[in-house]
Amino acid sequence: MDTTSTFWLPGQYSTIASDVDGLFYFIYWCSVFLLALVTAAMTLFVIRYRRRGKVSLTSGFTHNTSMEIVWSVIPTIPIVVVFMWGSKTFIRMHAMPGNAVEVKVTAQKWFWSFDYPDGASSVNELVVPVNKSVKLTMSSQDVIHSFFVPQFRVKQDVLPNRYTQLWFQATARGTYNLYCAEFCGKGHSEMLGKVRVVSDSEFVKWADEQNKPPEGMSLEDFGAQLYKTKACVTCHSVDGTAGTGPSFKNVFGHEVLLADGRRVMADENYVRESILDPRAKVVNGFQPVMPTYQGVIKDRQIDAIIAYLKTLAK
Amino acid sequence: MSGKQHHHILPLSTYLSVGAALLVLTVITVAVSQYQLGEWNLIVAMTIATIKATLVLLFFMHLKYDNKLYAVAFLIAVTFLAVFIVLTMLDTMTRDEFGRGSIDKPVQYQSAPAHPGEGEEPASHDTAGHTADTADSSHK
Amino acid sequence: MQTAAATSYLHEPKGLKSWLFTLDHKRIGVMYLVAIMTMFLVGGVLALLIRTELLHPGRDIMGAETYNRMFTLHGAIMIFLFIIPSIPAAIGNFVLPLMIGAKDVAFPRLNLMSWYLYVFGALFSIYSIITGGIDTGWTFYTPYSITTGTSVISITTGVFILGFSSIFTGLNFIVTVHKLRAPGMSWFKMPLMVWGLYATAIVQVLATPVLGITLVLLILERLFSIGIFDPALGGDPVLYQHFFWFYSHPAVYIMILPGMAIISELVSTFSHRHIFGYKAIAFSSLGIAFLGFLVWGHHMFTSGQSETASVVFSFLTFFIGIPSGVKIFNWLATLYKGQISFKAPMLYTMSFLFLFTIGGLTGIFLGALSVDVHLQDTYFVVAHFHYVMMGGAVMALLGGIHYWWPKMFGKMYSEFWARIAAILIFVGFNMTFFTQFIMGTRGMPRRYYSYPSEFTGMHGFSSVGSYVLGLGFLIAVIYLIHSLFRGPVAPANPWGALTLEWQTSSPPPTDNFDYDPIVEHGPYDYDKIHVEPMK
Amino acid sequence: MSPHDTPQASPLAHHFADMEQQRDSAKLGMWVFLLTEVLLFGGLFCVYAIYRAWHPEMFFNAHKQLNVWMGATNTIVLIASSVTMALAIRSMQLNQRKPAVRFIFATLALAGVFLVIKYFEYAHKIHLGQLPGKYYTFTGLEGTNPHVFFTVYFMMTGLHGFHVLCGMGAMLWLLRRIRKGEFSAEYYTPIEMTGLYWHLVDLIWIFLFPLFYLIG
Ligand code: HEA
Ligand code: HEA
Ligand code: HEC
Ligand code: CUA
Ligand SMILES: [Cu+2]
Repeated sequence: MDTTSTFWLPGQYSTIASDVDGLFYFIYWCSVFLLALVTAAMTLFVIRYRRRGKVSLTSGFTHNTSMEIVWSVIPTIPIVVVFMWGSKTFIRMHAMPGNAVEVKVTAQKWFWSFDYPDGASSVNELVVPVNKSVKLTMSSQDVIHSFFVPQFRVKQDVLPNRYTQLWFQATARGTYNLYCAEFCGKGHSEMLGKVRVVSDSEFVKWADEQNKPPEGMSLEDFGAQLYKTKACVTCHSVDGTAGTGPSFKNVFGHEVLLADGRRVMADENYVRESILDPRAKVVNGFQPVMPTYQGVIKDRQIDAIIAYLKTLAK
Repeated sequence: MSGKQHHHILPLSTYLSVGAALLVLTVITVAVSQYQLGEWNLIVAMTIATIKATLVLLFFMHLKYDNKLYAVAFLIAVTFLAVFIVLTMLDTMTRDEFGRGSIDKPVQYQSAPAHPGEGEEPASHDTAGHTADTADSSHK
Repeated sequence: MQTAAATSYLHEPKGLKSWLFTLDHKRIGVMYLVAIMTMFLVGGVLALLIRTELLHPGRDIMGAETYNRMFTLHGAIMIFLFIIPSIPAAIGNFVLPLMIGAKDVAFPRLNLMSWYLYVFGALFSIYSIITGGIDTGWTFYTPYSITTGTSVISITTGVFILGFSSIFTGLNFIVTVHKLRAPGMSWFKMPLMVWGLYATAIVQVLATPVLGITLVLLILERLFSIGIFDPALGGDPVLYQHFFWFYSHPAVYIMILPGMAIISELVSTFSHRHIFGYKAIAFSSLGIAFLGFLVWGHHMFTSGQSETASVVFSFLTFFIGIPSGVKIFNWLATLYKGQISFKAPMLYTMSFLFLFTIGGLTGIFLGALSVDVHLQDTYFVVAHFHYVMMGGAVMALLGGIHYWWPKMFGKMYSEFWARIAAILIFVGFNMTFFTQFIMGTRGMPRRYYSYPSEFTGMHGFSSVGSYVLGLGFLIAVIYLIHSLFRGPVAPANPWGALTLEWQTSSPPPTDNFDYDPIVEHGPYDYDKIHVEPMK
Repeated sequence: MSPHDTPQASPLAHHFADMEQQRDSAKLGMWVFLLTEVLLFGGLFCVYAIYRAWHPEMFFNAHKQLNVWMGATNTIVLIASSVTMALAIRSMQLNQRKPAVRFIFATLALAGVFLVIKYFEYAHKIHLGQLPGKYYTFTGLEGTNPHVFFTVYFMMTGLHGFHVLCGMGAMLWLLRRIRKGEFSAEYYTPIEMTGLYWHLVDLIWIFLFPLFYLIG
C-alpha cells in the first residue's frame, strides 16, 4: 500500500522527505561501497597471505606517503557533498514558511495538545490540511519532549523554557504516527499521537466542529464532550469529590460560598464568568489556579457546558 | 632530562619586582574600572588580568626557565577551554536568529521566586487551556 | 624460557593484603581487569533483561518504570564503569610500562588510589540501585534529572568519583610515557599501543574535569535549585547538554582510541609484518584526540541548538572520518603480503575491522544534518553506538585480553573454544544490532518500553541475537577461567611478537625485567628480525 | 647529584633511574594536574560567560553589590602570598631552611587573611539574602534572574576558596616535613609542587577579581 517506502525508510509523505532520503541513500551507497572495499581487501589479503607453516621475514614495504595522501584526500570529496546537502535541507527545514497554518503544540507528561488559531483544539491528534504548510510552535509544561513524525522526516525537541518551531507540508491524506522521541519518564513510550492529514474542506469542517456540536449531538452531550476535551476533567470531577477544583456535581443552581465570605448563586452568568475570568469569584477552600479560557472556549460552547452542568445538578 | 637547568635560582630582585608589577597592575585595573567605558572596561580588565597571569606563569611558576613542555601543556589547556566557551556560545548567542518567527522569545521568568520550594510552577505560557485531559490512565 | 616461576609478580609476595596494598602496575591492572569484567557481566545481564522485555510490545517481564531503570543502569554501567576504564586502566596499566621498558608507572600510589576510587565510585552506583535505581538515561538530561524521584544524586556522585579515577590514570600515563621510557626508546620507536594510550590520556585529562564540574552543578541544582540548568529558575536545559557532551563526545574516543591501539598491535603481530604507515597511525591518534573536542554539538541537532552552531558542528564532525579512515587503510595495507594466522586475537581483529567500519560509517549518517533529524533518538543511534562500542572497543578489548592473557597469567587458553566463542559473538552481535539499524531508519524511537506492533518481528530477532551473544560470552568466561587452573604453561613469547613485553618471562617478575631492557630494534621489524611463534 | 647526598632515607623511588628523572616526573605530573584544574574552573568560566552575555544589565547591576575594596585587598593579599611562596622555594634552593619556614608561615598567614575577608563578604551576602538560586530573597536588583549572578559568584569563589583551604593544608604538611629535615637544596620537590599549585590558585583569582568585582 505504501508505494514510497523502501527497505530502509518509511513512505515519504512530506515535501522534504525525498530530499532527506536522497541524501540518506547517497551516504548509504557510498558506505556500502567503502564497506565492500574494506571487507573485500581484508578477506582477499587474509586468504591470499594466510600463514602456511613456519614464518619468515616479510615485506619491508612499510610506508608510502602518496598512498596516505590518496586515502586521506579522496574520502573528503563525498564528505563535502554530504555536508553541503545535509545543511541545505536542514536550513530548509528550519526556515519557516510565511503563509502557514499555525498550530500551538503543548507537550506534557505524557500527551500532546494542539491549539488552533480559531479556538479549536485537540489532544494527541493533530489534524492538518494536505498540501499546505503547517507551522508548529511548541513548548513543554514539564520536561523535554520531542515531536517526531517518521513519515514526514521531521523531529524537534520541545523545551520547557522557550518555544521551538517546526514546519512541514504533508503530501497525501492519511494518518501518520507521532512519537515522543526524547526520554520523558514512565509514559515516554505511550506518548504517541496521530497526525491526520485531510483535505482542505474536511479541515475547515473539522475545525468548525470543534466549536459547535457535531451534527445530531445534543447540547448536553456536547458539553460533556467539551468537559473532557477542554481538560476540565483534570481538575473537576462529576461525582462530588473535590479535586484541584470543586466537583461539578450539584453546582448549578446552588449557592456557592466564596473565599471572601460572600455567597453567590451559581447561575448562567456565574458559570460563564468562572470560565472566562476564574479569579473574579474564587470558591472558598480552593486556590485560584484555574486558567482563563478567554478566547479558547466560544459562547456556543459555554452554552453547552452550562447545559451539561444542569444535568449534573439535582 | 635536559641538563641542570632546574638549578637555576632567580635573584631575589626578580621576585620582588614581579610582585611589585602585579600590585601596580591591580591598582591600574581597579582605577580604570571606576570609569564607565562600555565595552572597553571588559577589554582593559581582561588584558590586564592576562598580563598579570602571564607574569605569574613566567616567573613565579618558572615557565620562562623550565622545560618548554610545561608551557605547551598549559597553552593546550587554555586552548581547549577557549574551544569549549567559544563553541558553546556559538549556540547560545545565535539561537532563534535564523529564519524564525518573532514569537520565539525565551519565556521571561519573574526574578527568582521569593519563597523557596514554591516557585517551581512551570512557566505559564501565553494562553491557558493547553492542559487538556490529564490522562492518569486513559492513555493506552 | 623459564616457566611460571615463583618470582613472577603473581606469586610474590603472597596474601590478599599484598594485593590490596600493591603498588605494582601489573597487579593493579589485573585488579582492574577483574573489576571491569564484573561490571561488564552486570551490564550484560541488564542488557539481556532489556532484550527480553522487548521480545513483544507491552509488558513481558517488567513494567515501564523498571525498564527505564534497566536501560539507564545498563548504559551508565557500560560506559562509566566498564568501557572507559577498561582498556587503559586494565590492559594499559599492565602493558604500558612493559612496552616502554619501565619498571612501573610514574606514580604507583596514585595508580592504586585510582583503583580504589573506581571501587568507591562503583559502590556509590550500586548504592543508587539499592535506593531505588535511576531512570534518566545515562545522559542525565535536565530538567528530567532534577525532577525525577530516583537516586540521581548517588549515581552522579559515583560518576564524579569515577572521573577522578580516570583522570589519575590519564595523568599517570602521560608522565610515564614522557619520562620513563627505557634508553633507546625514542618517540617513534614506541609501540603504537603506547601512542594510542598516550592520546587517550590527553583526552582523559582535558575532558574529564568538565564532566566533574557538570555533575557538581547538576547535583547542586537538584539539592539547592541554583538556577543554571533548571528552566523553572531561568536556567537552560540545552546548556546542560553542551556541558555533558563536551565531555561525553571526547569520551567516545577515550573508548575507541585504546581499542584502535590494541588493533595496531594485533594486526602487525598476527600478520607477522611491519605495521604499515607507523607515523600516520600514530599521528591519526593525536588527530582524533584533538578533533574529538570540536564536535560535541552533533548530539544536539534537534535539541533547539541554534542552526548556526549545528551547521558548524556538522562540518567539523565529518573530519573525524579522515584519521579514522587512515587507520583502517593502514591496517589493511599491513595485511598485504603478511603471513596471517587465524588465532583468536586475529579473529577479533577482523571483527573489529568490519564492525567498526560499519559503526563509523553510520556515524557519518548521523553527522549529516538533515538525515540526523530523522534518525536522532531512534534505534539507528542505538545500533551505531553498539557497533562502535561493542563492535569496536569491546572486540578490541577481547582481542587484547586473548593476546596478553598468556603474559598476564602465564597460561594458554583453549584455542578451539576461543575461536568458537569469537564466531558466536560475531554472529550474535550482528543479529542483535544490525536489525536495530533497520528499525531505526523506519522510525522506532529509543528508550521505548513498548512499541508499535509493526516492529515485533525485528525486535524479537534482535533479542534472539542477544542470547547468541550471551552464549558466546559464557563460553569465553568458562574457557578463560579454566585456563587459569588447567591451562598449559605459556612461553615468554607465544605469538612471536617484537615488542618489549614479550622479552620478559610470562608472567613477568615484579620488576618487569630481570635485566635493564635496551631497545635494539623497532617494535615491528618483522622485515629484519626473525622470531618464531609458538607451534 | 646523587641520592646519597640527602641525609635522610633516600627519597628516590625504586622505579626511577635517578633523582632528576623523579623530579621531572613529579613536575610534569603537577603540570598535568594543573591543566585539569584549569578545565574544572573552565566549566564555571563558561557558565559565567554565557549568562553574562544573556543578561548583561543584570550582571552589571548585580556586580555593584560586591565590595571592590574587599576584593582588591584580597587580590593584593594573594599576590603577596604568591611572592612569599616563591621566596620560600628560593630559600630552600639556597638551602636556607629557617627563612623557608618563615616564608611558608607568611604565606599561610596571608591565605588566612584572604579567607577571613572572604568570610565577611559571604556573611554580608547571606545576611542580605543575595544567595544562589531559590534561596535568593534580595529585592533591590533590576534585571532578569539576578539569582544566577550569585549562583555563579558563590560557585566560583567557593570552589576557589576550597582550593585555598587545600593549599593551606599542603603548607602545613610541608612545615611538618621541613621540621623533620626532609628537604634540602637537593630535594625540595614537594615545596616546589605546592608552590605551583599555590600560584595557580592566585592566577585564577587574578581573573575572578575583575570578572566579578570590576566589570560584572
Ligand atoms: C566508541 C564510541 C564511539 C565512536 C568511536 C563514535 C564515532 C563516531 N560517531 Fe558516535 N556515538 C557514540 C559512540 C561513538 N561514536 C554514542 C555512545 C552515541 C550516542 C549517545 C547517546 O545519545 O546515548 C553516539 C552518537 C553519535 C551521534 C549523535 C546521534 C544522535 O543522537 O542524533 C553522531 C552524530 O553525528 C555520531 C557521529 C559519530 C561519528 C561521525 C563518528 C566517527 O568517529 C566515526 C569515524 C569512522 C569512520 C567514518 C569509519 C572508518 C573510515 C573510513 C572507512 C574512511 C572513509 C570514510 C570517510 C572519510 C567518511 N555519533
Ligand atoms: C560499552 C558499552 C555497551 C555495551 C558493551 C552494550 C552491550 C549491549 N547492549 Fe547496550 N547500551 C549502551 C552501551 C553498551 N551496551 C548504552 C550507553 C546505551 C544507552 C542507554 C540509554 O539510553 O541511556 C545502551 C542501550 C541499549 C539498548 C537500548 C535500550 C533502549 O533504548 O530502550 C539495548 C536494546 O537492545 C541494548 C542492548 C545491548 C545488548 C544486547 C548488549 C550485549 O552486547 C551485551 C552482551 C554482554 C553480555 C551478555 C555479558 C557477558 C559478559 C560476561 C559473561 C563477562 C565476560 C568475562 C570475560 C570474557 C572474562 N543496549
Ligand atoms: C488547573 C485546574 C482547573 C481546570 C483545568 C479547570 N478548572 Fe475550573 N476551577 C478550578 C479551581 C481551583 C476552581 C475553584 C477556585 C475558583 O473558583 O477559581 C474552579 C472553579 C470553577 C467553577 C466554579 C465552580 C463552583 O463550584 O463554583 C466552574 C464553573 C469551573 N471551574 C468551570 C471549569 C470549566 C468549564 C473548565 C474547562 C473548560 C475548567 N473549570 C477547568 C480549577 C480548574
Ligand atoms: Cu515525552 Cu518522551
Ligand atoms: Cu559524539
